[in-house]
Amino acid sequence: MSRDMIIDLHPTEDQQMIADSIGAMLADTLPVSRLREKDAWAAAPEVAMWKDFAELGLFAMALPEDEGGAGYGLCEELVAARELGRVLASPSLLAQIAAVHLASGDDRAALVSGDKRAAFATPGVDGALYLYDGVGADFVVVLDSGVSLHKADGFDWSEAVAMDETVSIRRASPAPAPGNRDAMADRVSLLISAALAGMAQAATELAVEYAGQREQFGQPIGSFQAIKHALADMRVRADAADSQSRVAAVAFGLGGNDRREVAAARWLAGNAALENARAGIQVHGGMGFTAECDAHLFLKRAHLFASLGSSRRGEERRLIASA
Amino acid sequence: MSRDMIIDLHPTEDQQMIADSIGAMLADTLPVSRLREKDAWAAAPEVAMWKDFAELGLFAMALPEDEGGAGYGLCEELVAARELGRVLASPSLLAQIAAVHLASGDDRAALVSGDKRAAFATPGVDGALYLYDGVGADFVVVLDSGVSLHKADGFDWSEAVAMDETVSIRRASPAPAPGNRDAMADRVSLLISAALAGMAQAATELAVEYAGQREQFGQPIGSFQAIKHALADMRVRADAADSQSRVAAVAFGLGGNDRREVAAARWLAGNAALENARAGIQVHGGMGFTAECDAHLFLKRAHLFASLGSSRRGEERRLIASA
Amino acid sequence: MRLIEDPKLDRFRAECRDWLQDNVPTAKRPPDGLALREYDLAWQRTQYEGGWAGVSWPKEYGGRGLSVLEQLIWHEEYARAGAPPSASMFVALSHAGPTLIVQGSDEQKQRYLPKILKGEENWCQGFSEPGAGSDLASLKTRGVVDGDHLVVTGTKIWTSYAEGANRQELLVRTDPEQPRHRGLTWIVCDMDLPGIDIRPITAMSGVTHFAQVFYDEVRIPLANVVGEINKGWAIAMTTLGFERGTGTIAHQIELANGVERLIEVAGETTDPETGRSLLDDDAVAARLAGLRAEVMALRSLTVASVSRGMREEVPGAEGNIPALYFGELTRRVNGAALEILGPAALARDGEHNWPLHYLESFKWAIGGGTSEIRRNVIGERVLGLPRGPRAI
Amino acid sequence: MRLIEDPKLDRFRAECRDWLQDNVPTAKRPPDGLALREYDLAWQRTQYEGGWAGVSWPKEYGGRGLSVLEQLIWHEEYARAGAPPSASMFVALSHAGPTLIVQGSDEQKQRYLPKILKGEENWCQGFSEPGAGSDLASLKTRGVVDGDHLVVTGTKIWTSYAEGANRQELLVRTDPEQPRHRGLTWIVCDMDLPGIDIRPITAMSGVTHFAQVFYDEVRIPLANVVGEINKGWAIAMTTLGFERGTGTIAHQIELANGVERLIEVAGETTDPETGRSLLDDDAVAARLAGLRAEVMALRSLTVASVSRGMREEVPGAEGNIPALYFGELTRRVNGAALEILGPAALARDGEHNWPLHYLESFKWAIGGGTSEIRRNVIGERVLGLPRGPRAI
Repeated sequence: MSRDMIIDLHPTEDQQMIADSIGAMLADTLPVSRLREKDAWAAAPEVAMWKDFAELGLFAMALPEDEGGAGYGLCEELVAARELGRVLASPSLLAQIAAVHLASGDDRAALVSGDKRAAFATPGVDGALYLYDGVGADFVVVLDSGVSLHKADGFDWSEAVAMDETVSIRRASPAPAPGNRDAMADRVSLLISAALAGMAQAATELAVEYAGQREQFGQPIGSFQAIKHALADMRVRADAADSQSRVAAVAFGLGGNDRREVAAARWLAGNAALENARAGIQVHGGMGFTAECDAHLFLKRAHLFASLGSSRRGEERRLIASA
Repeated sequence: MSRDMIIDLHPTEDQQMIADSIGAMLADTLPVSRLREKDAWAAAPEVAMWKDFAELGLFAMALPEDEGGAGYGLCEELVAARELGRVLASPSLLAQIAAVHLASGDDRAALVSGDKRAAFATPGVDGALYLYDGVGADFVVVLDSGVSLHKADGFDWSEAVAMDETVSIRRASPAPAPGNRDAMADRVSLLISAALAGMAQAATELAVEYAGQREQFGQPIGSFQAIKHALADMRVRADAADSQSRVAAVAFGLGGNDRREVAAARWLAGNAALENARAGIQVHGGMGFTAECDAHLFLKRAHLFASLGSSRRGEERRLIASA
Repeated sequence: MRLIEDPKLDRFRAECRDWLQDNVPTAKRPPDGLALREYDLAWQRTQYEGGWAGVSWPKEYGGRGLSVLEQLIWHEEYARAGAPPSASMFVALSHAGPTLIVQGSDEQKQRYLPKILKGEENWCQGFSEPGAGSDLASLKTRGVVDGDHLVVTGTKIWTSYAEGANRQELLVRTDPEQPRHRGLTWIVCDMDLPGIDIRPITAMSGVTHFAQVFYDEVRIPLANVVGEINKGWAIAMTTLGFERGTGTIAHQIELANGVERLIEVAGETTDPETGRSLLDDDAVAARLAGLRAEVMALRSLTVASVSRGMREEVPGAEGNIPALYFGELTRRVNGAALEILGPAALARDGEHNWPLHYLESFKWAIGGGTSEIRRNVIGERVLGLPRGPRAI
Repeated sequence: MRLIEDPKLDRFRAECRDWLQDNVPTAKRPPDGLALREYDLAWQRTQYEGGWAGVSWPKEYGGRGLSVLEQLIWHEEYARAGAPPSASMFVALSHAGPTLIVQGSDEQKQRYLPKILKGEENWCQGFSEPGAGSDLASLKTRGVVDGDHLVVTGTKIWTSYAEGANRQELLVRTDPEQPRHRGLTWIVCDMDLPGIDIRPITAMSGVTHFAQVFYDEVRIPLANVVGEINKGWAIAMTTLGFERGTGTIAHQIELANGVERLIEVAGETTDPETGRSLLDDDAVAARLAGLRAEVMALRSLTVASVSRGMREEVPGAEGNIPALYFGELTRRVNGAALEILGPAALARDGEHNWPLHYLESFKWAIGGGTSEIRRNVIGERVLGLPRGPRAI
């Protein structure tokens, strides 16, 4: 960020409205606890709600008004992405937002309206392409060093089993040749960073709530420094990730070293989501280790999002590469 | 370590005797608090005591009896090195032990008797050779990727100022070409590891003592989990470093992957000495930040020892290199 | 410190190795349930018949009466041979059994110990409660003396392999008037008694080894009390220190093998971003180097623990040091695998099933004493720091 | 979140930059002592005369009456211009001054504030005591009312730049009957009063900016009491929250510059072990990349703090978040320099004097609230967790 830039991180009125409306819809329809139900993926509520999200304008926030969008920018998309991250919404909702930018003409219109669906896929070190929540999707947004849009039926998918069993995964070989790192790849990376920051926040809140209620040795465990300090560190990590992703979003496209801003945001957000998920499980003690508690859902989902077209090492390389 | 090896880490009778006699001598003559006196280096008690150390047999423990030694091995040297580390004794005492192994004939005899003195030197990234406590020394034990013995007057030394102002430093350019990593280099590295492990232990004990006495909020600060857990982690790091250096010493020279054992010992010991020194300062709070408390002496000395012919990265390379 | 050079030990090791090579079961181990229990018991019987059950247990109860060194050698060779984890036999072999050896009456030892070694009975634990995880002193499950029985009502949680277990080491409150750790009793509960109900708990890994156990006026003979009534805390504390590291040595070796496998895989795998092997990335190599050093440290801490064990009758609180180290390290090793190998390692049907190892690894920093409790114990009982203002 | 595009702010920044470019002192700053004080006061006078003192202070006391944004811009340009650290003026400008603005009487404000901005007086702090470092509520230095004076006896420690300071913000116990944080009084002490004795303390870096101050029946007029007698705790707590991050922004930028310098040096330096540059080692590069990301996060946390500051009158406990982050990060950055650069960086006469930066960096996790206290405050006042059983 150029030091000449003055940024207000407080949400604008529009941003607050977006956060409130999406947040309210998600709290009603996609509480994190839904993921303990172990429904088959086909019943995942996000798919059934695709049209609702479209009507809310989620997929076209940053399109100009004459294309049916709201004329907002990346900052507003980021607000939505954080809310989606907080409830561990399907990664394909973010894929849809990305796909709208990558598509054009009729495809774009069908994505905006929710008539067609997109999902993320990312290559593994085994050379295969891994697709998340892509059953029935029309488009695949492939995240590697770059980002590119593909027809879903151009691959020969086979089923796989995910660590996060609340997400469906499929694989196809070989993965397409990696693309170049361009501004769109940075943009999508920032959306994922915001979702990861939202997970880090929500994991903190979950653990804080538990620590304030659960008693051991005659006191709430949150009164013990070992727990209190772990929670304080969780909050600090979540705040760092969130602030940096917001600063990077404002700086995005304004020139300067913003590629590093994006890399820092992703590095911090991946770290915060993973570390906070781990710490959250530990704060929950025995409960945290069970499938009956939400804590592990954050862990599994954080690993998935953190690995989407990126790795800690990849961001480190970008952070050191000359601007 | 081959899994076929059964090791008893408990000190043998001889080892206990060595620890007791050197420990008693050091406690009397070289308490850590001496380093707060800010005497000029020329008055450093180690130099005045060189003959006493020689008489105690410190420099020749591992020489055969017909060469005036005690016929012990690396394990016994290690016991002594740990005690020297605990009181932050001059690195040149370990240099002298190393020099005895590297020298022969009259030189060796003069080193054993304490008539001649050795000191460590190690190259910096600036290409210079850094000499520690080498004023008046006859030999220089150069630690780089290997270890080699040089006459001290073969270099053109100039004075420098050390972070650890209780140690004198000098520099000379250029440093000799680095040697090969051989068994002797591993042996010296283990002595330094043991000294670092001793520092990590003594720093823990200093902090534990303070935390048991110092009161805040009406209780000894050691009763607060934030402090208690920091101290527990210090103990664990010190134990890990100490156990590993002892296992590596027993395994030394018996074949197998012992180069990795040595590298692990050094990596763990450097880490333990540095982290424990930092944590020790934090436990001491405001006092820890002052020159009036011993805590910072451990920090400065740990940095010095950790950088002697080694770096964290160097040990990591050795840990991964094929055996 | 010294190398123990003893031809007897070398011979013992060779014997272990030979026997294990010939006898380790080749049939695939069932993942859970009663089939798993049967498998574990059968393998225990095989070991007993081969003369390898209870290497360091007294001879009179079917053990071999050897030292902690032979025990260590056995564990090492056991892990090297890829023998099945003790799993559903773990509490019997490494917890309840050792406790009975030290604290049980002669009659109790005769009654229980041989059946453990012979693979006739397995045990589970009943210590933690929903309201008392780390805080054992606040247990609420009640035991009321009624004639020559103790009538137990309440619930226990985190009981591993409860389903099909024969016996349980159970800690109940027999005197509610006495504060906290007083008034507890340690008793052997037969798991087929009327009034016991077992509800499995699914772990985040999907494995269902845990259960919550409910007791509705379960009548346990008073003869099953170990030690005295209301003096159960001391018995439980004996057990708590028993881990010298040898009990988990198989897990430690598994962890070390995991690091080696990860280094191997990283060396064989091409990083699509750089076109080089993952291990050619110095940062990945450095991370793996550090983990390798820490795994070596873990083993050395265990060697130190065994060295103490050769001299002490009753293990001290130092046993928490390798336990804490292991609990934290195993999670980091398995987490590193997922982070380094990325999306391909997040699939559960991959060659190594890293997710299962990773998710299960969290339990070592939680179960049997959280890392926080272990740090408390190290601070207070090893370093001698004052207790906090909590009312223990 | 948005970019604030305001030509007024751009003009303000340009003005700052131009003025600083012409006026930042070029003479070398004395390391300590009275010469340092004179230097700092002279530079403050220059700022005042240029119209740059107290950018966000009220106009009636000589400030410019601008917002926190102009304040931030000023700090940024100040740091960019390499202007001297506020050092001996820090307490006056960032602590005592802001406290008086909120809590002082009109007369007190008139008496003290203009002299600060004009560079006529500098202040020191008198809060901590040898027996009460983190635990301010247990202060023992006594203040006894005698006529219209408070007679102070006792001692304060960790007072920075005490030597030559004109005034001190002093917290003393005026009612020993009341428990802990009650019965404390916040008073302005003139440092030239009889009975004051100053003993310098040498920090581990060798720097002697700290002192212990002894008070032997020092008579301070009651008119110097800020707020009411026995109500000093609330005044001190106001001050504690003042740090919005902008006070330390110069240090933050210095830290960011340190990381950049370290990356640069690592790129230019050959690793004798590999023959490549230090930065060609991916592990070194990764470590520096992480530090660069964290320095960026620190700045973003401060931006967030300033954004809150644009809306809140009284700063909340969130200010502890960037403060904690900075305290931990600065130590790691400077420690990384020593570890990466090795023996050459352990000499104090090298080009960058890394040891001085490193040793001084420890104070940020200790002074003005240790990291432990900051985590307590974040836990309790930001997250709303219950207090521990300590008797605060």
